[in-house]
Amino acid sequence: MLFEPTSETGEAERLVIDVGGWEGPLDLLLTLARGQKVDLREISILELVDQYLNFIRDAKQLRLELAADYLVMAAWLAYLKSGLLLPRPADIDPDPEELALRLQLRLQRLDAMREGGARLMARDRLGRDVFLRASPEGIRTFRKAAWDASLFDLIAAYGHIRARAEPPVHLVRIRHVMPLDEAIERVGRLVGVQIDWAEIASFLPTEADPAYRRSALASSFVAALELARTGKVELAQDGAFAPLMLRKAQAHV
Amino acid sequence: MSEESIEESLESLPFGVAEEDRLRALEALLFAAEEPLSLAEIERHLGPQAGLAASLRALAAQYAGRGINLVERGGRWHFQTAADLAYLLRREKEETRKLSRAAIETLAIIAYHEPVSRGEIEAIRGVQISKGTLDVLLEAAWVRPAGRRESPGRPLLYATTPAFLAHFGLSSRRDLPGIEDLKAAGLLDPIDDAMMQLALESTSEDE
Amino acid sequence: MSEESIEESLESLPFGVAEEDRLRALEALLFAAEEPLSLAEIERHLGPQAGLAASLRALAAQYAGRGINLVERGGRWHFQTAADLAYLLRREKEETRKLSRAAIETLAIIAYHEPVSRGEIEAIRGVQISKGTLDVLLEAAWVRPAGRRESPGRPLLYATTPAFLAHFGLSSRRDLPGIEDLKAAGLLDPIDDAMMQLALESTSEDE
Repeated sequence: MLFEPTSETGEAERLVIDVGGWEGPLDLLLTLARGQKVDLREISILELVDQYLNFIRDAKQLRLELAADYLVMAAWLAYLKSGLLLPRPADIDPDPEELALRLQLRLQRLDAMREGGARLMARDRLGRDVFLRASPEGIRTFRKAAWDASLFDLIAAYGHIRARAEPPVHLVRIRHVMPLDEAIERVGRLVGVQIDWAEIASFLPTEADPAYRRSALASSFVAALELARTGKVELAQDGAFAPLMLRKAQAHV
Repeated sequence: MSEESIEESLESLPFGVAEEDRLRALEALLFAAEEPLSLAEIERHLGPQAGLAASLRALAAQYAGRGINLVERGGRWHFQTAADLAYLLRREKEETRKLSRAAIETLAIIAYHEPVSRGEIEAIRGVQISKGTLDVLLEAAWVRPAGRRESPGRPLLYATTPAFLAHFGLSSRRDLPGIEDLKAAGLLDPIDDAMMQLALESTSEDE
Repeated sequence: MSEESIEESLESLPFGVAEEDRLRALEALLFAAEEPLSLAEIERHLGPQAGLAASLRALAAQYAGRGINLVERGGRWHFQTAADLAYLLRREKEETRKLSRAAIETLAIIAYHEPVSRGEIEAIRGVQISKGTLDVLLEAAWVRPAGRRESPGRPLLYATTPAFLAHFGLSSRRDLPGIEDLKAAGLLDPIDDAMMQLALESTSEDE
C-alpha cells in the first residue's frame, strides 16, 4: 500500500484507494507521471494518457469499481489524446497543446505541494524536535481598578436617595388674613364712631404685615359694599381709582 | 534551525565528551522539564554523568547575573527568572473607572448608616442591590464586613474602612454633611433628580 | 487589552539604562511567558523600547549555539531547546499527532498559496476535501479563516497562523521550503479558472 487511506475516500472509490492508495485521478496521474522517471516538465503527455487509460482498462477487467471522477478524467484524457494526434484546424479552441501544458502544470503544482508538505513535516517541529518550557510561570498584568468617586459624588448620592425616599409633602402655609365677618363687624363698628367721610384706608389695622394689610383692604372693601347694601354706610368716590370714602348712613331728610 | 540530526555518539554524553556539550544538554533538559530535576533524574535522561554537580554549578555560574538563573532547591535544579526582575512579570496596572451609580449610592448608605445590613441598604435605596455592587466596594477596600446583627437571620453588617475615609478626605464619619446640610445645599431637592441622573448614570452597568 | 499602561513602566526600564539590563529583562520576560511575545506585547510589559528588535537579535546571538535558543516566529519571540538535542528530550514527550496525507497537502497548499479558498485547494489536489481535513488544521490552530474573496459566491479564504510558523520553525512565510523557486517557476500563481473548472467537473460526495 503506497499511502494510508484517508478520510476523503467515498464508498465508491474505496476499492481503488485500497488497491492503489490514490486520492483522485490527478493523484493517480501524478504517480504514473513519476513512473516515467523524468522531470515533470519533460513528461510525455501522450505516454501519460496511455498509461492512465490502460490503468482504467485494467481496473475494469479486475472488476474494480472506479469512482466517477476517474472515468471523467479518462474521457477528458482520451479527448486530449485525439486532439493531440489528429490533424486539426489551426483555430480550434481550446488548443490541445495548451490543454496538455495546463495538465502538466497541474501535475507540477500538485507535486510541488506534496513536496512542500513533506519538507514542512520534516522540519524541527515544536513539541517533537524543539521544546518550550513545560510550565512557564506566565507573565501577568493585574488590573487594579482605581475607582473614581469624589466626596461630592458620595454626598450627592445620599441626598438623592433621601430625596427619593421621602415622598414630597405639599404644605400650604396658613396665611394671615382678615375674614369677611370680621371685616363687616370691624368696619361697622368703626364707621359708627365716625362722623364725617373717611377714606377706607383709615379703617385698616395698623399691622405692618403688608400681606395682611392687603387682605384686610380686600375684606373691608367687600364689607363696605355689604354695609352700604344694608343701608348702614354711604360710599363716595370722586373718580376711578380715587380714594373710596365712607361714612355712617345719614338719616334721610 | 535545521542542524539535521545528531551525532549518535552524543547519545548519552559519555565520559570525555566536551564539557560544553554537557552544559548544552543540561540547559535544554532543565529548560524543558516540568519540574525541578534531581541529579538522579538528570542522569536518567543523559546517562550516568561523572561530575554532574560540578557541571551544574558551572552552568549556574554562567547564568549568574543574567535574567534567568539556574538554582538548586533541596537537591533539585531548575531555571527561574532573576528575583530582582519579578516585578516585570507580575505587574499591577491601575485603571481608573467610574463607580456605578448603584455602587456610590450603596457606599453612601453604608457611610451614613453603618453598620448596616444589605436588607437595610435595599430598604433605604428602594432598589435591590446586586452582589457585584457590594463586591466592588469590598474590593476597593472602602467597605468591610462588620459582624452580624443579632436579629432573625443574623444578617451580615457592613461598615466603612479607614481607606474609605482616606479616599474621600474625611477625618471621621462625623465630617459627612448631615441631612440639614444636604438640605441647605439643595441636595435634597427633587428637582436635582434629572441632574443626578446625568451625573451618575453615565456608568451604570451595575444593575 | 488596554493600552494606557505605559507611564509606570518607564520607571522600570528608563531610557539610557544599560543595554545589559534590558537584555536581562527580555530574558526573564520571554522565559516566563506562556506564549511567544510580539514586540508590542514586550513593550506592554517593559514600556516603550527604542531599538527593541536589535536587542532581541543581540540576545538571540548570545544564545546561538547554546542548549536553549531564542527564535523569532512570525514576529513573535520565544525560547526553545536546540533542535540537535531533541533526542535527549523526546523520550518523555508525547508523540505529535500524525497528520493524514490529505491534511498535510492541504496545509502545504494553504501555506504556499494563502489566502486560498477551499475550491482552490480542491483544484490543486484534484479531489474534494472532506470537512474533517480542514477541521484538523483549524483545531491545531495552524490555519485560520481569513475573510472572503470578493468573487461570485464570496468563498471563505484560509491562511496560516503564527502558531503554524512557530510549530514548523519558520520565521516567516518566506522561510517556507523552496518557496522562491516555486514562485519563480510560476507554480504559486493564482489558480486560473480553467483549472477550477476541471476540478469542479469531478464528482463530489462531500458537499
